[in-house]
Amino acid sequence: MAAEYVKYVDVTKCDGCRACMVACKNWNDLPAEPQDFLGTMQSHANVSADTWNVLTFVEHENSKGGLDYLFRHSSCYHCSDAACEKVCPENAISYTEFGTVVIDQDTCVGCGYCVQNCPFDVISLKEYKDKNGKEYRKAHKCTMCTDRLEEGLQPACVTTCHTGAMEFGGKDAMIEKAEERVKEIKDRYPNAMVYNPEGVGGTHTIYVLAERPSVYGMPENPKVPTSAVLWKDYAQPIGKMMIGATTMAVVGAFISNKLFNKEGNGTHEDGGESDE
Amino acid sequence: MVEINLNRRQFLKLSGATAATLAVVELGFNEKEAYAKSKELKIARATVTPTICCFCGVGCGILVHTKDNTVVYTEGDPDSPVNEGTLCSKGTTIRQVYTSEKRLTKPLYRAPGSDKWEEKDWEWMYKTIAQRTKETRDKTFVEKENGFTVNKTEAIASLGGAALDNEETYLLAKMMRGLGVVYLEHQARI
Amino acid sequence: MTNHWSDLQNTDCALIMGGNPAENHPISFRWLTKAQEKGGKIVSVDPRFTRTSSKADVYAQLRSGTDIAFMGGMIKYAIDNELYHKDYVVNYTNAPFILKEDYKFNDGLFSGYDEATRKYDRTTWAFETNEDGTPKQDKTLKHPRSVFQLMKQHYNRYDVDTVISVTGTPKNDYLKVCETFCATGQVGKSGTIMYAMGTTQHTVGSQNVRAFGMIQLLLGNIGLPGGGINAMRGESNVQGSTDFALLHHLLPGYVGTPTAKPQHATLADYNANETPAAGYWSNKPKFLVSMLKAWYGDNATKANDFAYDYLPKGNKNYSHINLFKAMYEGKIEGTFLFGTNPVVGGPNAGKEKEALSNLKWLVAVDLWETESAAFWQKEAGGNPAEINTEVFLLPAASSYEKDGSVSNSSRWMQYRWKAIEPKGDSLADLEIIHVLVQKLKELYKNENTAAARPFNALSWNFGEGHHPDIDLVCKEINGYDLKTGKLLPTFGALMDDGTTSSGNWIYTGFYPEEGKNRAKNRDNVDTGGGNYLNWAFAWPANRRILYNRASADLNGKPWSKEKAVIWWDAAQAKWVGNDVPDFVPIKAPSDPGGNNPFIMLKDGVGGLFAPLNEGPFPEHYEPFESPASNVFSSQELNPAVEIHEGDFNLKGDASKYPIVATTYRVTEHWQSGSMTRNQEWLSELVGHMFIELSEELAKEKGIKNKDKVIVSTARGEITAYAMVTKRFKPFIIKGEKVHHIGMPWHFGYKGYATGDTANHLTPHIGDANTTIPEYKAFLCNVRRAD
Amino acid sequence: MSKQQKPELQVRRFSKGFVWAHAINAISFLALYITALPMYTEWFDWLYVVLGGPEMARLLHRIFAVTFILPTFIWLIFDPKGFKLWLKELITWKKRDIQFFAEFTKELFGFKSKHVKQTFFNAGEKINSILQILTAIIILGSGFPMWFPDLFPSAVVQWAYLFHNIGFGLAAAVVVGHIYLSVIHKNSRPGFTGVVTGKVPARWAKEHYAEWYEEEVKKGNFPDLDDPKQNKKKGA
Repeated sequence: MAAEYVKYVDVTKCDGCRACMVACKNWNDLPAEPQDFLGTMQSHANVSADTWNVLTFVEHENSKGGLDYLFRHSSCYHCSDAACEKVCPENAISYTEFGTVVIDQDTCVGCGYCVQNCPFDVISLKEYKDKNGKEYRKAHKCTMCTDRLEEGLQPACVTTCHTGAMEFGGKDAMIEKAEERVKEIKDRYPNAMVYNPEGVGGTHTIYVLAERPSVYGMPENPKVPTSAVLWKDYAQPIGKMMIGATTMAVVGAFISNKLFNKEGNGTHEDGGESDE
Repeated sequence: MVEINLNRRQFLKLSGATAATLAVVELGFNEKEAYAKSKELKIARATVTPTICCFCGVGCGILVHTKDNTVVYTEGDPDSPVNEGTLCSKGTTIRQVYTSEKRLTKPLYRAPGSDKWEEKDWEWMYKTIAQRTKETRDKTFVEKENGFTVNKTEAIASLGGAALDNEETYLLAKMMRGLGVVYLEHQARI
Repeated sequence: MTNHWSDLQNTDCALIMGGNPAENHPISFRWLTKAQEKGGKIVSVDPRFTRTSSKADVYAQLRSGTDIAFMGGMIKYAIDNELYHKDYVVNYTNAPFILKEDYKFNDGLFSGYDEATRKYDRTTWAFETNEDGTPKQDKTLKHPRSVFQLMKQHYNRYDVDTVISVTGTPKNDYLKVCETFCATGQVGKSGTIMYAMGTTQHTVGSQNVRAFGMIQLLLGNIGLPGGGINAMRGESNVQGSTDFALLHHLLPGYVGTPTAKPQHATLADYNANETPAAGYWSNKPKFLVSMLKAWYGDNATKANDFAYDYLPKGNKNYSHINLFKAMYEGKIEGTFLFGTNPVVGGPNAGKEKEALSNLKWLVAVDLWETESAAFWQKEAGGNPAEINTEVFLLPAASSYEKDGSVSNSSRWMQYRWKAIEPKGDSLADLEIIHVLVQKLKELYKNENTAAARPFNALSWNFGEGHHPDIDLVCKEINGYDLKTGKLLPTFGALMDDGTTSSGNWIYTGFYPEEGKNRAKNRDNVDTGGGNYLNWAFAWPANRRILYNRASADLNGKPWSKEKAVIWWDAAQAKWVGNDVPDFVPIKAPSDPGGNNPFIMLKDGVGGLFAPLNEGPFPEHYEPFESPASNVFSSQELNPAVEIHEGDFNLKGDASKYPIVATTYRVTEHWQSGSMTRNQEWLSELVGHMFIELSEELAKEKGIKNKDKVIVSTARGEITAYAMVTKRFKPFIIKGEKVHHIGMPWHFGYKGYATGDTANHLTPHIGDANTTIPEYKAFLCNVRRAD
Repeated sequence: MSKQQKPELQVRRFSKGFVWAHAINAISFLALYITALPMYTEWFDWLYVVLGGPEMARLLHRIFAVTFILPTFIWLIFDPKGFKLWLKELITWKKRDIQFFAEFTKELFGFKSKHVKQTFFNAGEKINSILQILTAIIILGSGFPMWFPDLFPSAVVQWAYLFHNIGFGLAAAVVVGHIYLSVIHKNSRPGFTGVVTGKVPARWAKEHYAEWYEEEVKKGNFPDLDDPKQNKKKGA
């Protein structure tokens, strides 16, 4: 079992150059998705089926009265307890040996359950038309370049990141590095913190943030939706079992009817012929 | 229906269902293997050539991966001490300098007053440009002015190019000075 | 750059002013981040809070065009608080030199100014000299007419309150910047200045850079690792194209172009008038003659002054703005555009586009159909039927579709290998130029007219066919010993008697022997101090940190071991260390001139006092279009600037155009945008032309974020989106609120991401020395577009 | 081993409106069940192919989701009286209804059980209706946000998945019983023909729905089986 890897993102070292956005498109041959003007330097409001990572720009007046221009490499968090993996009806989403969460494009039927249940809203559907014009959909998100990992390479975005804002390494080493880094920057960024939310069992993309997650538009304490847990861990199994049970009951009734009902020959006191 | 073949899977195959059926049937049940098989590593079997970025003055090293006569990937050159394998957004996109459909691939000529380009071959272009240059130069060449030997023409200007290689800038300066051009400028000025 | 990119990791403080490296030279932040990790500070001084400012430890805003006020105040701060590196200043600069009596400065003007010609007569700025011609010196720096005292007196007028009333910088921010950067004056510390067009694109651009030079000399930062003055140049080979002199006033290797004036009548006149008595420039004749041998080969003989007469000579200013003025007035018939797009990148671009329609023919060589090549189309606003210019648009190969070398901003000449055949029918510029010359040679072959002779004499032997042999070009640049035919190992071997050739003397030595093109070196083992001497080749002579002699004291011992580069090894009797000495290797500190680190200059010391066209000391003057009158003197505009009248350069008045405007770049686009706006992955990152304005200005004008707005100046109007931001704040200039906006200048009507061209707004006026246009500070007005 | 069939006397149990409503309801439910099955369990993924791909399955599911809503209105419009009766009976619960269950379970497994007097809808049917209404509301209520996720906050959509699942689980379970009783279980099989043709054997009706049958006899709609001379008259 290969060691679990984590993408460490220290947003305080990021200078917003967006090489990560382009390296991702270059490696994965993703088409461009021109957007309307969003009023800031940010190009896309959120990741999408063709744009697997987006650099977000936030102008934030910090507690010391100064201005911070916060950048964040936002993409899939590759949760340890991934809601998308849990809700996928086709089991198309799976954990790889590296700890990354990938979607098998052949199995995915484009139902969108994952899209609705991802606590970070980082998985999206893409429309396609096959050769005879029939439309179909597939779910897409950052794959953490699992194909590169399998060849011993790092993800394309981490490889191209020049300030060292991003690193790819063993899970524990990266978590420790993050905690270390937060101590270093505590005086400049009093609210600095490590973002590795437990609500999703910890993630394989961990952040060193300069401010509270909400400042970056990130959920404060994301978790696998309770509804998804109830649905997939309880309702679904119980539902199947119940259908099984009633079927058994019905079959049981049929058999027992056959066995016990032979001599009783119907219950009509008035001897009416019971219909066959 | 003589005999219901309860093995659903068999049933589908025998009934000659559409090819898509077979796809379902043949589906590899091991997702990971299905995932990897669908994508041979892009840069496998590619030729790698080091170059220097064409954009700003930092001079980052870039590796160009080429395969089947196109550029499949470009990334930072890990050997270069300038950027140690990392790049910015422009350097990372340098692949599209080749793959972009907007690239000019044919010499184009616009006749006076015309509102469109016409394709011309290189030989015609070279010949015509040389003629125009000679014509203008001969007409406006000044050998002496106020008693000084000047050997210049002020009717031809040459602008550019800060993105040309050193060898190209050397030949361009030599050519233009050789022609007596004094209006010799480029982006370093602006 | 005096230093280089990876050397930035050695700095204790980087003053980033007039530049935005995080966006326009992003990889510099790989090294600045490493410097920060080692405790280094980053100071960002910019009208706007940029991505660089976001990473900086200290940020201060300043109004565009007030850099000299800002730096003048810092010079005063360094002197008053005695933060300058005393020994360095006394021994390695001309601080102790003594000015003659008649040097004066009064109300913004130095002595010797002629209002009519707007030029200075520099004779009154001369030093007092001893009998042997060497300048008199007062090492105690007390003499009232010593450079030090005159400088102190000059900048005494730049007290903090006066400065911030001009720059609009909040006082505590200003003091924080001065305190943080001047701390690098201590021995053992080094500070670097990183600047770009924000410093140079002003009517006082050259003096802006001079101010950086002065502060760095005062703080003893020149020649140290993590020190120096580092101009971040914008294009992959603008350093090379400048070295190879695609500029009207230079020949390759920064040898001044001979002009049609008496002092340049003959080669002897030129050498006599242009060769300084001392300093390495005293070898200029060797450089010029060797170049003439490279250009004219055997046709350059001692008898014909090595074909000196064939060099074109003029007596006008042929720079970009004047070139387009001549074109605008129909004096130019034909123009070549090699990978350049003035209709977007040039100042007052609307006028420049009009000028193009006066041409008889235009040759454009580019990878894309640029706005300049297609200036005649309807989209460009013209009527094709009325434009009679013949246009030849030649498809060029991209950077990795050909071999060749480029010199980056830190003078590293790095080789590029061809990765793939040129796309379609495109060709490398090398080949296009080569074949054009071949065709012209054919046309002139049998002629012997005045026009034909100089061109026929030009030697052009880079192989017969269409494809020139680039190796021959490289060798011609490096130069040969013509007696033996062998390549020259160093420019030290150049001669002025025609026995050596060199296309560009500063590169001589990059190809010392057959098969050893050092631009191709790829040994990336650090040879010490992060200088990587075996990676590529850095002109001159592979020196990575210029003036590195100044990193050692009078005895040749480094001022501090942390900031050592080279030192005198008495045993070996030569300079040793982590870099090729920027000094005569065997000249001991005790030898005469052994303590003169600035080997190019006559006196061998740094110029605190250094005459330029508008004076020996940088003095604040307001930009061409300024919102406020000059506080420091009654001189409003730089007195030595050439002003163009008429509709070629209309001037806006503060009453009609009250808002200060500047232009800049973004990471995702490059220069005129034709390279990046024709790529989809970059066009989607920044897809729209926008202006950035403060929340206060937006409120006053009723503009909401993302509204379409119209920006107008005396020269034109453009439409753009409004990006209302906290990163621009209004300035308080002399007690008055002045608004400031900024915009990227990449956009044009071609490519995937299109938008209006910001340079329709910028003025046709340039710096007094280089005529670089004043893009960075002009006046405009803004209104909602609906 | 049916005895020699005598033309059994039929009486009309269900109105045309109800028959149509029930038919559409059954077909829609079945179609919804089939088109959702592959999503419910991978074991049925092969159904995707039969249905013409996941998109076609989804499209069909949505079409039948709409037809699934119609039965209530069809019944209401074409047989308002029956509809009103149904609602009334659903809320009338007497002791005998509880007794019914005791007897019903015994009868279901073939043990001796005796009839409990029941109105038009016996307690089992009433429970079945209530459950079907409940599960329909849950399924439709959660199905709508699932179909148009953009119109709802994500939390609503997320919980909708759960309820859709629960609703479906319950409905499916109930339907299994319902189909068994109507198609397979011996004694209740006439109910099936009744729901299809609207008519049931008078005798069977009298036995199973004594109170309803007597009412109809009082109204003169049904023949009084106890009166020998009348057993030939055909039910209205």
